[in-house]
Amino acid sequence: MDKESLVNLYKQMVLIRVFEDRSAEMYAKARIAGFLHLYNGQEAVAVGTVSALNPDDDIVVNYRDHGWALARGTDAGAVMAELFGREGGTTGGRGGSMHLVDVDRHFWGGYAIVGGHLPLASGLAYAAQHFKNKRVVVCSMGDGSTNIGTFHAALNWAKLWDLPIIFMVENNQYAMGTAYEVHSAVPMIQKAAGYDMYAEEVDGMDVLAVREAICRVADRARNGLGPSFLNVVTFRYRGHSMADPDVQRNKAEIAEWRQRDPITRFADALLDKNQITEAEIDAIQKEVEAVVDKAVDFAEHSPEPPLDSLYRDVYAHSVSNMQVAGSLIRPAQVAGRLNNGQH
Amino acid sequence: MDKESLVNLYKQMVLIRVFEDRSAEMYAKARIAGFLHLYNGQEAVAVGTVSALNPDDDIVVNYRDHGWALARGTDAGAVMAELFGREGGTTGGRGGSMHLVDVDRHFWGGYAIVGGHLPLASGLAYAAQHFKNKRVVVCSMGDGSTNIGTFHAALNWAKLWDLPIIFMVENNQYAMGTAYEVHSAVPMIQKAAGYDMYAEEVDGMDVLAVREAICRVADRARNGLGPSFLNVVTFRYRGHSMADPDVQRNKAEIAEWRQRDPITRFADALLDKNQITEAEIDAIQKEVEAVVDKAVDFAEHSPEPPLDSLYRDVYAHSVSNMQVAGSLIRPAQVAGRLNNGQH
Amino acid sequence: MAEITYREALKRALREEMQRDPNVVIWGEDIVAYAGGGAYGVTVGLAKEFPGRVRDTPIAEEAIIGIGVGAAMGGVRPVCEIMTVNFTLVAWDQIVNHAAKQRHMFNGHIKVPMVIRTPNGHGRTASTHSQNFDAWFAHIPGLKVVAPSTPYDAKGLLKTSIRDDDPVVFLEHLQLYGTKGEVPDGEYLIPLGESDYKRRGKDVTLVTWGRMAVESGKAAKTLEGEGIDVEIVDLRTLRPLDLSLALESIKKTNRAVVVEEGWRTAGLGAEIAASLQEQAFNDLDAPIARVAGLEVPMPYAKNLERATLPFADDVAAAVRAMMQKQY
Amino acid sequence: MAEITYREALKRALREEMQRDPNVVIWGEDIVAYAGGGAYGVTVGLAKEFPGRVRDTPIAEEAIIGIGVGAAMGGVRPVCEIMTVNFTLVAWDQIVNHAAKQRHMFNGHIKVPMVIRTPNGHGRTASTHSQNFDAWFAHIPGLKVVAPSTPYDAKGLLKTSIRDDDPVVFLEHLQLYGTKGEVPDGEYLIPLGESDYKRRGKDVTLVTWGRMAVESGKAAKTLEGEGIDVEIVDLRTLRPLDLSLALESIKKTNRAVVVEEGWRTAGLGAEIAASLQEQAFNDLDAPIARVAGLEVPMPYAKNLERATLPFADDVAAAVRAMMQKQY
Ligand SMILES: Cc1ncc(C[n+]2csc(CCOP(=O)(O)OP(=O)(O)O)c2C)c(N)n1
Ligand SMILES: Cc1ncc(C[n+]2csc(CCOP(=O)(O)OP(=O)(O)O)c2C)c(N)n1
Ligand SMILES: [Mg+2]
Ligand SMILES: [Mg+2]
Repeated sequence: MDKESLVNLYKQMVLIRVFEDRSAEMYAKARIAGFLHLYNGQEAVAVGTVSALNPDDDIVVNYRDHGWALARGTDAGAVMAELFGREGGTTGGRGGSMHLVDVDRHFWGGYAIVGGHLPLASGLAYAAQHFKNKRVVVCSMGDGSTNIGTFHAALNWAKLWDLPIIFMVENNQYAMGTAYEVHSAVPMIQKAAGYDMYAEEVDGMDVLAVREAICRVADRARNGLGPSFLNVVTFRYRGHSMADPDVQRNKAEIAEWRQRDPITRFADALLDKNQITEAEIDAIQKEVEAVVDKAVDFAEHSPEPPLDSLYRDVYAHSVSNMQVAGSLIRPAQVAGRLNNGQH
Repeated sequence: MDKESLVNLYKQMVLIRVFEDRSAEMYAKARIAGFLHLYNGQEAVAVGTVSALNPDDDIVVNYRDHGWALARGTDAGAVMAELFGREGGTTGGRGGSMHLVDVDRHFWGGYAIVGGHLPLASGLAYAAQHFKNKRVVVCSMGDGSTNIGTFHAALNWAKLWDLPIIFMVENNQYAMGTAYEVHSAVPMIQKAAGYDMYAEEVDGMDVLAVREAICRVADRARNGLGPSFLNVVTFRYRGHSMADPDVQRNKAEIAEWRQRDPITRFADALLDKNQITEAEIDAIQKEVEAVVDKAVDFAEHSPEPPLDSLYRDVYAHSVSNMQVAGSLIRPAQVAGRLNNGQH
Repeated sequence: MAEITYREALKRALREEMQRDPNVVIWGEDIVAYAGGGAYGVTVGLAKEFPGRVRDTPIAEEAIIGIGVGAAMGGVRPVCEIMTVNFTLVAWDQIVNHAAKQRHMFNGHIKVPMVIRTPNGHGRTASTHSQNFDAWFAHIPGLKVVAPSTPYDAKGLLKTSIRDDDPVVFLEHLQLYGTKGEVPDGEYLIPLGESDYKRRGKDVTLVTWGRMAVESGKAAKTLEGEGIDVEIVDLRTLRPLDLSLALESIKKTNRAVVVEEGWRTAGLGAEIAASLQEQAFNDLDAPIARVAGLEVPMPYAKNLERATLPFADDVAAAVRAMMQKQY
Repeated sequence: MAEITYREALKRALREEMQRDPNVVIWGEDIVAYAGGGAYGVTVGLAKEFPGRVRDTPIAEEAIIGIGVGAAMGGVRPVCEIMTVNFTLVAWDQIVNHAAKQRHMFNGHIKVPMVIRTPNGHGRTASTHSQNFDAWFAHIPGLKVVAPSTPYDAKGLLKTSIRDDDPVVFLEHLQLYGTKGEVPDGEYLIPLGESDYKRRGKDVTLVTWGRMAVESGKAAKTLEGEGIDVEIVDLRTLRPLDLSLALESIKKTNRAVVVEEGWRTAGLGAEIAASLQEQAFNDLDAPIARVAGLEVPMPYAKNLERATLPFADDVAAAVRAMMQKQY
C-alpha cells in the first residue's frame, strides 16, 4: 500500500474514534436517545475490511454500525443526523443509531435482532451469484450472535450453495455483560468446523492484518470457492451501549486491551517507517475534529422528519387502493395529529 | 448378552416390521388417515437403543415414532388405536401417528415440527441434571433435521451446560424426497465438530452395534461427560409417508439396502451361533402376528373419543373461572354440537 | 375459457411470471425431487422448464425466508414456498422483523419484492399441522396478505403478488388445491386490496375468505331453499383490508356474519366485526356474529377434527340463528 | 403497606416463589452479570441469593424457551426471561407449537408449568425493538397471558403464574418498571382470568390493560374536570379473557372505548370490541371505539415515535368524540 492509502486508513480510524466520543457527549446532552452502541476499540475491523473491498461489494452488519458507515464513506453529518433522529439522517431519522444505511455504497444496513441479518446477507450473496456480478458480501456479527439458530441456518446454506460471502465475527469477547466462556463452549474458530468452511483467526487490533485477511477470503469468494469465516479478535472500550454501567468487566482487562489500541499502534508503525510525521498526525486530528464539528452542526440544524411522512414507505406507492385500505388501517383518534398522512 | 435377551431383540424388530406392514394395510383400508410415517428398515435403531437404556431414561423422537413406542414396551393395541384415532390410543386419538407418548415408560413423545423437539430434549436433560437422578436423554432426529436453527441452539447449549443427552441422527439419507447431498454440504458426523461434541458413526442396520454405541455414550453422560452425537446410518424401505409415491429414489438403491436388512441379518447371526432355531423364528413370527392381530382388533373396537372431551386439558383444571373464560372463548355456533364441553 | 384446478391456476401464474421475468426464482422444501414437484404438486414440471431457477432447500424456514429477503434486496424476485403455513412460525422473526420492516425502517432505500407461498388447511394432521394464522399476518404493517378462494382469483392474485414490490404472504389452501373453476386462457391480473362479491343477496351479508368463502357458498344454497337470500363478500386480500363492499352490503341487509376458519379469540373475524360495527352502527339490526374454529389444538381423531373446524352447516346455523332472533 | 416499584414487586414475587419451591429456576440473557442483574434490573441480587438457580444463557431465544418447555416437562419450574417481547418471535414456534400444545395434544400426560417473563414497551428503540404482540399471545389455546398494570397486580399475578401448571406468558412493561404503588408486606395471590375495576364511573367504560390502563387513568382525571365520569376495567389477564366486568359496566354506561397500545388491525382491542358488541348489542348507545397504535414500524425520531404511540391525550380525545357525537 502506498503512503497515502496508509495514512488514509489511519485517518478513517481517527474519524471513527472522534465521532464515537462525540456521539457519547451528544447522548449525555440528550441529543441522542434509545440504544447507542459505540465502536471505540474496534475501529481497525471496519476500516481494514472496507479498504480491501470493491465499491460494489455488499456489507451487512449489526447495530454497532457507526464505524462501518463512516469507513464506507457515508457522510458523517448524515450519520450524526440519524443518531439525532433528524430528516438529514441516513434513514431520515427512522432507524436511528442501530439502522444506518447507505445503499449507494452497498452498505445494506445495521440490524438489531441478534443473528437476524445473517440470512439476509446470505440472500444478498445469492443475488451476486444469480447476477454473476462477482460481488462479495461481508456479514459482520458479534461473538454473542453465534449461538442462535439463524447463525447455523445461514452458514450451512451458504456453504451448501457455495455463496460468495464472508462471515466475520467481531469477537470483542462479550455479549452485553456475558463473557465469551459463559455463552460459548468452544473456541470461536471451531464454530466454522461444522460447515467445513474456510476459517482464519485475525488480530482485530491491527488494521493491516484485517485488510490482508479480507483480501484473501474475498479472493476465494470471487473465484467461486464459496464462503469463509473470520474470527476477528478485538475489544470494545466502552460498555455495551450508553445504558451499560459496565460493572461486569474488570478494569485491568480493559486497560490491557487499550495497550493494543489499533490507532496508536498503527500510528507508531507508520512513524517507524517514516510514512507519517507527528505534524501530519496533529493535522489529521484537527481535520477530523473539524469534520465531526460540522457533522454535529449539520445534525443540530437538520429538521425533525415531518409528521405527515409517517406512513410513507410502509408500502410501495404503486399499490392499488392503498388509500382506501390506509383509511381503514388508520386509527380515527389521530386523524387530527397527522396533517395529511398517506400510506 | 444372554440368548433370551438376544432373541428378545429379534422379536421386537419383527414386531415393529409386522406392525408397520399392518399399519400400511389399515391406511389403505382408510382406518388410518393423515400422515403415516413407517419405520420399515430402521427397526434396529430403536430396538438397539432402548435395549441399552434404563427404564427411567428419557426418549424424545420425531413423528416416525411407532418403532420407538413398541421398542419401549408400549402396548401394540394402544399404538394401533392411536393410529385409528380412538379413545384407547396413547393420547386418546388426539395426537395420532406422529404424537405417540408413554410417559410412564419415559417416552416423551413423537414430534412433528422438524427440529422442534431438540430443545425440549435438552430441557429434559437439564431436569435430569437439576434432580441429579442420573437419567440420560436420547433425542432422535432425521438427517434432514440437522440444518434448522434449533439443531444448533439445542446442541450448543447442551455442550455448554454439559447436559446428559445423546443426539442421535437416524440418517436414512433422505429428507422426504431430498437426498442427503442436496440438503447437507458436510458428512453428518462433522456436524458435531462445531460443538466439540463426542461423536460416533454407527451401523444402523446392526442392532448390536447400535446397542453398544448407546452403552458407551450413555455411560459418558451418566458420568458427567456431557452430550454425545451419533450418526446412525440406516435406510427406510418405504416412502417418506404413505402419501409419498417414492418416485425419486432409485429402486436399485432400495434393493441394495434391503440386502442389509437388520432383521434377516440378525436372524442369520443368531442362527450361526445357534442362539436361535428356525422353529423359534417361525414361532416368533406367529406370536408377533397374533399380537398385531389383537392390536388391530383392539383398535377396531375402541370407541371414538367423546365429543365432550374436546376441551379437556387445553388447560389444567385448577384454573380459576376458566368456566367463564371458556364460555367466552367457545364459539356460539357449536354449542349444540358439543354435549357439555368444559375447558 | 377452460375449467382448471386451483393448483393448475397457481402453476400457470408461476410459469407465466417466470417466463416474463428471468429474476423470478422459486425455492422451498421438496419442490423439485419429491413426488415430481412439491408436497402438494404446485411446482410439478417447473424445475425442468426453468433450469437452476427452481431449487430444493434444506429444512430451515428461517433461512428459506431470510435468504429470500436478502435476495429480494439484491434484485432477485424470489417466490419462497413454505410447505404448510404451520412452518412459517420457525421463520416468524424473519417475516415480522425483517421482510416487513425493511422498506419503512430504511426510509424507502431498501425494498423486498418477494412472495411467501404457503397453504392453510387440515387433513387429520393434528395440532401442529392444522393451524391458521391469517389474523397474525394481517396484523403486520409492511406485509401484504392474500388468500384466494377460487382458481380465477388464485391465478390473477399470484401474478400481481409476484410483480408487487412489497413482501406478500400468499395463503393457499390444501382443501382448495383440487377445486375447479373457470380461468381465462389469456393473461390477466387482479389488484391486491380489492374484495369481491361471490354471491349477491338481500337478507344477510357473509364476510369471509379462503376455504370459508367456499363453505359460505354451500351454506347460501341450503339457505336459499329456506328462503334466506345471502350475500357473500370475499375479502381476497387480508392486508390491506378492503371492507368497502361489506359496508355497502350491510347498508342493504342490515345483518352480517363474519366467517373464518381459525381460532375465534383475536382472530381476523374480530377485526372485521369490530370495524363493521364501528362504521355501520346504525345500519345494523343485529350484532355481528362470528363463525370460527373451536379454540383447541386440532385433534387427530376424525370426529374431534370435524367438531373443531367450521363448515357450511355451521355457517347456515349461524345465519338461521341471526334471522330468527329479534333484537 | 409500603409503596414499592413495579420492578421491586416482580423481584419480591420471584424471591418468594424461589424460597417456597426449590424447583423454580430462572434463566435468560444477561440476568446475572449484566449491570448487576438484568437489562432492566428485575433479577438484581437473585443469583447470589439462589446459587445455581439463576443463570445467564446464550443468545438463543428458541432454546431459552424450548429448553424451558423440556425442563418443565421434567418437573422443573422454569421462569424464562426474554429481554424484551420483540425477541419472542425468534422462539415463536417453540411457544405456539410446543409450550402451548403439549398438554392437550398428549391428552394430559404432559404438562408444562413454565413462565415466560418479558416486557412490552418502547424508548426510542425503533421498529424491531418497540413492538406489542398481545393479540398474538391471546390467540393461542393452551397459553395463559397476563399483563399487570400496577405493582400490586404484578406481584400477585406473577406468584400465581409461577404456581400455575400451564405455560404463562407474563407481559411486563418497560414504562411501568419504575412506577410505584402500594403492595402488602405479606403474601397474597391474584387469580388468573379476573379483570378488575381500576376506577368507577358512570358515563363511559374504558376496557384496557398494561400501560394503557395507566394512561387511561390519567385521561380519566382530565375528563373528570370536563364533567365526564369514566369507569376503567383493567383486564389484567388477556387469556383467558374475562369480559364480565366490562359487560356489567356497559349495562350502566352504554358506551365503551377499548384502549390498547399495539397496532389496531387485528389487535386484541378488535376481539374485545367484537365480543362486547355481540353480547351487549342492546346496551350500546354508540359503536365501540378503539384507541390503538398507528400501523407503522416504530420510527426512532422523537416526534414520529410520539405520534405512533397512544397516550392519555388520545384516550381523552376518543372519549370526548364519543360523548359528543349523537348516534
Ligand atoms: C434475538 C435477540 N436477542 C436479544 C437481543 C438483545 N441484545 C442486543 S445486543 C446483545 C448482545 C450481543 O452481543 P454480541 O453479539 O457479542 O455483539 P456486540 O454487542 O458485542 O458487538 C443482546 C443480547 C437482541 N437484540 N436480539
Ligand atoms: C419445520 C418443519 N418444516 C417442514 C416440515 C415438513 N416435513 C416433515 S418431515 C420432513 C422431512 C424430514 O426428514 P428427516 O429429518 O430426514 O426425517 P425422516 O423423515 O427421514 O425420518 C419435512 C420436510 C416439518 N414437519 N417441519
Ligand atoms: Mg461481543
Ligand atoms: Mg431422513
